[in-house]
Amino acid sequence: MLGFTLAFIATCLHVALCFAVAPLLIGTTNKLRAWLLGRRGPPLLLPYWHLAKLLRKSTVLPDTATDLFTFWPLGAMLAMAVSVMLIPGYSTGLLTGPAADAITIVGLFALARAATMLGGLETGAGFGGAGAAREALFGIFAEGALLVLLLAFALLARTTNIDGIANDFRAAHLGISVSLGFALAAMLAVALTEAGRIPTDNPSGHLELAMVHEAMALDYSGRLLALLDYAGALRLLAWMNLIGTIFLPFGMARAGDVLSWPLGLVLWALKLAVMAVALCLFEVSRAKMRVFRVPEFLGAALLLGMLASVFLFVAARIGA
Amino acid sequence: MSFAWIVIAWPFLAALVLGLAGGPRAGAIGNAVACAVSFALSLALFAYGGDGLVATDALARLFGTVSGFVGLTASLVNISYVMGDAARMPVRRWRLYHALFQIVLGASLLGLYADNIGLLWAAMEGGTIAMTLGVSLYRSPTGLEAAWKYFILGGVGIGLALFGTMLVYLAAQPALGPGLRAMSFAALAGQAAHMDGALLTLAFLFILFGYGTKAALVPLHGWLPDAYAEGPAPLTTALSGLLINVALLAILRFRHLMQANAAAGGSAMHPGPFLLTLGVASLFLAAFSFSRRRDARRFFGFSSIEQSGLVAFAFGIGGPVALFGGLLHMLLHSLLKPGLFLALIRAAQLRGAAAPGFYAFSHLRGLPHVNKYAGWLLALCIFALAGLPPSGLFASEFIIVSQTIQINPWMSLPLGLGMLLCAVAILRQIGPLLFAPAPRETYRKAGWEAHLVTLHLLLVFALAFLTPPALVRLLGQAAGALQ
Amino acid sequence: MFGLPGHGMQLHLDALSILFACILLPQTVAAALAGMRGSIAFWVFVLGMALTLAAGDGFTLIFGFELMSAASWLLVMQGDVKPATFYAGVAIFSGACLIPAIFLPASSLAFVLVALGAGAKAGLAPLHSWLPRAHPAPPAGVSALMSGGMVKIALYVLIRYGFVVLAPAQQPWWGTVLMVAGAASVLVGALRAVLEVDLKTALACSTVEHVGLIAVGLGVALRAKALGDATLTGLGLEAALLCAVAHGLFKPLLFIGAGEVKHATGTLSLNWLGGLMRGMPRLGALMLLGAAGMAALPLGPGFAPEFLLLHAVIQAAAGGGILARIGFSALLAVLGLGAALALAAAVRIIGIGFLGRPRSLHAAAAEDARRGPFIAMALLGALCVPVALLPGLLLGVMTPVIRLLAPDADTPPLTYAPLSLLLLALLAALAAGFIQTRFGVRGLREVPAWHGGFGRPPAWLPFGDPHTQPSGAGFAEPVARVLGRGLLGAQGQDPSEHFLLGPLLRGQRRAVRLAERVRRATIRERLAFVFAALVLFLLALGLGQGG
Amino acid sequence: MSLTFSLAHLMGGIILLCGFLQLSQRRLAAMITLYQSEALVLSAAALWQGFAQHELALYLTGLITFALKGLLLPWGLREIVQRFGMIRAVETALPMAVSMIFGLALIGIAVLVVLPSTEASLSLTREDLAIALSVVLLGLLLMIVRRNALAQIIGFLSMENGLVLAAIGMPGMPFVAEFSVALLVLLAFLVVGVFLLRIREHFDTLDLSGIEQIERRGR
Repeated sequence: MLGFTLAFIATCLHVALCFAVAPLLIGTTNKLRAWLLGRRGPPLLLPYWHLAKLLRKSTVLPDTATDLFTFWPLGAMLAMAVSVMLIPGYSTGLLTGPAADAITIVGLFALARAATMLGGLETGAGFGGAGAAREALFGIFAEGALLVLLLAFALLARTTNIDGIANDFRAAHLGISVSLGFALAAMLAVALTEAGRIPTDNPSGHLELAMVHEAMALDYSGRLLALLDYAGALRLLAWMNLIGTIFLPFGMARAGDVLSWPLGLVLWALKLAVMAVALCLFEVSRAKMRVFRVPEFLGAALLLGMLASVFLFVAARIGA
Repeated sequence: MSFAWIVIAWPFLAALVLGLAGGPRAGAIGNAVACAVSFALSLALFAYGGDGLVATDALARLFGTVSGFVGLTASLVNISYVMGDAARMPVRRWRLYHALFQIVLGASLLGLYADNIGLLWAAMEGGTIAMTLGVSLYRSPTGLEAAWKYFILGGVGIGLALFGTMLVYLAAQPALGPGLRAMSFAALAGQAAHMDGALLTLAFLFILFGYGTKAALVPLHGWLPDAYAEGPAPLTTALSGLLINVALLAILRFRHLMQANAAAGGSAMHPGPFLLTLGVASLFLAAFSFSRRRDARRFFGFSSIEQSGLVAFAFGIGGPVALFGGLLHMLLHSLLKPGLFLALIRAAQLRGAAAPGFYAFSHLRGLPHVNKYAGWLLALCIFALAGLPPSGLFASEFIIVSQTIQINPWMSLPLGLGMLLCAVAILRQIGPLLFAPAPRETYRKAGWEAHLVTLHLLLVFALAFLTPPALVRLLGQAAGALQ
Repeated sequence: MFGLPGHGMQLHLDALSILFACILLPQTVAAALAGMRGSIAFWVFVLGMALTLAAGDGFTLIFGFELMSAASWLLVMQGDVKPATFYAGVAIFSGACLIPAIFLPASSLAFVLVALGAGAKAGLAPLHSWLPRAHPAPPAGVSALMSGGMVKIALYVLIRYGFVVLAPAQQPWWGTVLMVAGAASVLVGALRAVLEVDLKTALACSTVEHVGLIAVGLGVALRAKALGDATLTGLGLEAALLCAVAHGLFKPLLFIGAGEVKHATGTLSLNWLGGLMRGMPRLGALMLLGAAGMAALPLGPGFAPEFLLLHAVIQAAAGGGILARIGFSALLAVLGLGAALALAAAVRIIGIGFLGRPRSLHAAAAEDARRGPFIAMALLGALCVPVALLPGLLLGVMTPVIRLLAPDADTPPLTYAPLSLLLLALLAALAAGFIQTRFGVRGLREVPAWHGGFGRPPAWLPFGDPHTQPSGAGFAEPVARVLGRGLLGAQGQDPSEHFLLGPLLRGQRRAVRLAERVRRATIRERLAFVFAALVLFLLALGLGQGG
Repeated sequence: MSLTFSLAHLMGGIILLCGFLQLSQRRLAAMITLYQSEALVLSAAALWQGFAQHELALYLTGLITFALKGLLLPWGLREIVQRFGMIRAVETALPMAVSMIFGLALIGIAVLVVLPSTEASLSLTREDLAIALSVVLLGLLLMIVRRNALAQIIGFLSMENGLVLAAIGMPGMPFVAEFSVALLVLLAFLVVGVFLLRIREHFDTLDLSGIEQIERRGR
């Protein structure tokens, strides 16, 4: 009973923190990027004000849109929200843990992607359609690569449940193995694509012809745009949680004992910060690539993923 | 003087009368009446039976009845055919035509009932001559050419068959000695073990080529498609299938002699390979000849080649069940094919005239626009020919294929491929026939003849899937005896 | 009594046939409602499928199977004569493969024949090229039943023989064969589903993909069964059967919907549709549900099978040698690509066909689905809901079937809980709603859309210039550019047509020419044939007896 | 008895020789003459067999053969040749030498097939059978290598002679006379057929390769 209560509290804490922190993460990355580019950059809390402003603005409905126009942003946001709830952040053993199957997560990402694409096609505007088409193209390779990656982790942890993987990796101190290196590289590639960051997409770019995610949101305004932006923030957080849980599982708290929570929380914040920094460093050091280079980029990730699982086999054979 | 003689003699008498008197209409009606009588007689034969030269067995009676039935329906449709076509020929030739009709029927009955191989040969010869005259009846250049082909090839076949017959007689000498007994199927079958096997094999070869010509097995088929396409349809298409039956049964019986001799340790070779070769050749040639046919009668001529090839194949596979399948297939096909041709004649009449040259598929496109019943009936007949369920042929083909698998697995490869190609080629014709847009024309009555076709179709279905146990027993015993 | 002369026909029902009968029933009702009630051929078609399921002996099985083929052939021909012949050829081919397989003793040859026969009828690569041609041809109800039902019947035969009848001779590589064929189908089917512009053809291609998924599941199970891996067998079978059930619901739904679109707009080309959600909202909603199933999205009917299938493959990759490892990770990649392609195809159908602006006046003037078809679709949609939300329950119901197919298979509990996901989503929605009501303003103001800077269209284009929004082909263009050229070649032709069908047709043409030469022979030449044959046989005889 | 064999044998040989020589002839007249001599020898053989076996049917056969085939048919054929002015040489499908080599090969095959296959049966008919078979095959060959209808008919006739030769060789075979009559009917039809076709002016030549009407009209 106590265990359940604790788990319940931990879960609520996790959910609350994630939802609260997500815009801050965006703000942080923007700030960091600005600094790295030698500018002052926007205030950290700007995303919150932005969301609040959008909520207060009145929402316009394009005359060529159908009744489902308002549905897509909500769908995208909900899908991302659920996946954020599922992916463990600072602690393992949450109530949502059992449902946090990696494949379910992939499915939820796909759901969010589908909703965004449909939103882009909604008004029948050229840019939205182009963005949706490109998103579809990226998604094809990203999903393939992601599944192959999961195979590597599943083989190591003998489960496909993220929570289980986290537990397993935290317990068994896996050294730096070749396969995990491959897996990490591939994972990062997929994450960058899915989260719509450079080099595949430019979150702060506003050249319509080059946009992917932005293009699909062109016709949205007011609270609907707020939903979309928030979904974007959640997406970034979800990916960071995912990478953190799998590759940096050390120090994660256990829902069972309260004493491990503080450390878990601190470490979680640190991990997020580190990942944000790394992300910004990468982004400022790279240029956005042409749309049709992206499949090659992701194809390479897919092969890396396969190599990872193959190397796992070799490692298991040679007992390394 | 046994009852069988009456059954056989009746059509010839009728031919005499029809040949000497009566105009087209009277002749047609008289012809129908005569056919009805011989159908009744062929049924009665089950009760009485024959002896001596015409000691018939159950199989012969069965197919005799089929011949009677086909003759009857053909003669009924023939009435309207003659009505529509009377002006094309002088009265004399209509008399000849009806006489030929009866002669062909009589010849096929004689060939079926004959227990004597010499008599069988004579029947085949008579049939050949009658058919030749029938094919050339319209005196058109194509008709004469077809008749000429028929005659040359048929004549050669008859000659070879006679040679084979004499060889059989000679082969029987050690067992039966000189005299009539050495020419009686019953006696031969009884003594097959003691016959000169090597000579018997040679004899079978000539028999196969002789009667194989009549059964239109490739490469002996040269006469058939043209002959089918010329001459008055009721005679040269609907009725001519009967002679094919006679030929196939003859081949079956001679095959049995050889088989029995080989089985009893005689020096005869196994008849299988010869039959299988011709059967497969027929299947494939037919399959590839279908696709460019324009004339429906020629098209279905090739399908007859395919079917007799299939039956020969079944006989070649051997074994009681395969023979059962072959016989069943013969039975069903000899009911289905005339029905199809009757439907075809009716369709051609609905589209204008039923004389040769009016049977191009292009004439028949979109037939349901003229008459739904007739159109779908024809389509059903063609469909049934392809051997997909619910067509009756499916049952027999299923048996044949399954037996092939169990007895001679590798032969099932060419068999399956050939049947596949043939079926597809046949099915191809249905689409345009049913669904092609037709020139707007007045809706015309199907006429009572259409019901005859329906009757044929129903019979094919019923005999295949609701087979009366008596028939199963009959065919089973025949197959067992002739295995 | 009816049946093979002297034998009759035996009927026999067991869990497997009952399961497939259950798959068949709703779509039959739906198709009947969708306007096929009056057609005799349709009911013969259904009868054939039922007979195949109820068959207790080989004859009945083939009889029903071929009856089904024949009837569906007639129905296809009513729609379009051209693909009908090709279809008939494939149908008879599968019959010609199955009959021998039935009479052969349990052996690998028999299995190969079954795989060829049933696979050809199910549209399993590389024998699938007929399916995208034949399935769209007939009226919608028949297309629905062909895609949702007939294909399943073929798979039923495959399962029946692969798992039950031929079990004594089973080999691991049987499963591998199925997996390879399945993977190929998934890839080709899904890719073509994205590229095809015709709505029904795209749906048919997606059927090829789903058949591939089922085949992969069956292959995994078959291999595992032969290797004696109980869990994996159970997983694979669960995946395959659940996929069959789900596909049997949402695919007919989509096909009937496509039929209604055709009826309302007169076209099925995505390049001329668009904005249908406005004119036909009820239909659009149901199509959305079906598309969610087709794209295997979570909370949709199609996700649970995909989930199980991926789990099965991952688990299979854990065991076995290096080759198995590489093979299964490649399979996983293919499945991932396939899933994402299916998603793209579904998004394209909904987004291009039902959202956006109408691309033709017909599309603009479309009226909602007629009563019968709508009821049919509603029925199927309603049945989709339990499949989507209670897959665990369904699997529990299926256990007898799995027991029948693999007596020692154990079925692990499903770790995908749609209801809990739904609960979480509801919570999030509530939170969002609360925030919205607390801080936001409500209300929507309709304004002219911003067409990316295009000028206002002329008055005679009430919905704007169709060419300023992406077309069906345009949406698929990036995929075509990246994947299509690679997999389907420059002209986007299906490999099986290019490498399989083409050569066959050429050979047939050559043979026909030869046959014509024979037919054109003069009398003398025909005599020469006879004579040559006679001499040859005589020679054979002489040598046979002399030596 | 041996005299019976040797005589029957001799006649058979002569018939075979005639059949073989027909292959080497280009002119119809010569073929007809050869055929006539063939038929005459055949009738003699039939009569001799009848005498040897005391069979009335064989006598009858011999007489029929003599009257119809020995006299009537040749006359008819010559009539046709006269009427249609076919005195010039007939064109052949194969070179003479080749067709004659074929003929030899056929005789070889006939012997090969018959001699081993009749060990068990009565020695009397052995060679007779071989000869008859070769005559039949030669007749067929003649039908194939000649482009002229009349020549083909002559081939048919000599083939039929071979049949009758075989028939009379059979010990105590019933229906021999009937068979020969039936065959005669066939032949009569053949000749009359040619006559009719010619007279009705349907084909301007009897060269059969010229009458492929069906190719031009519907298939």
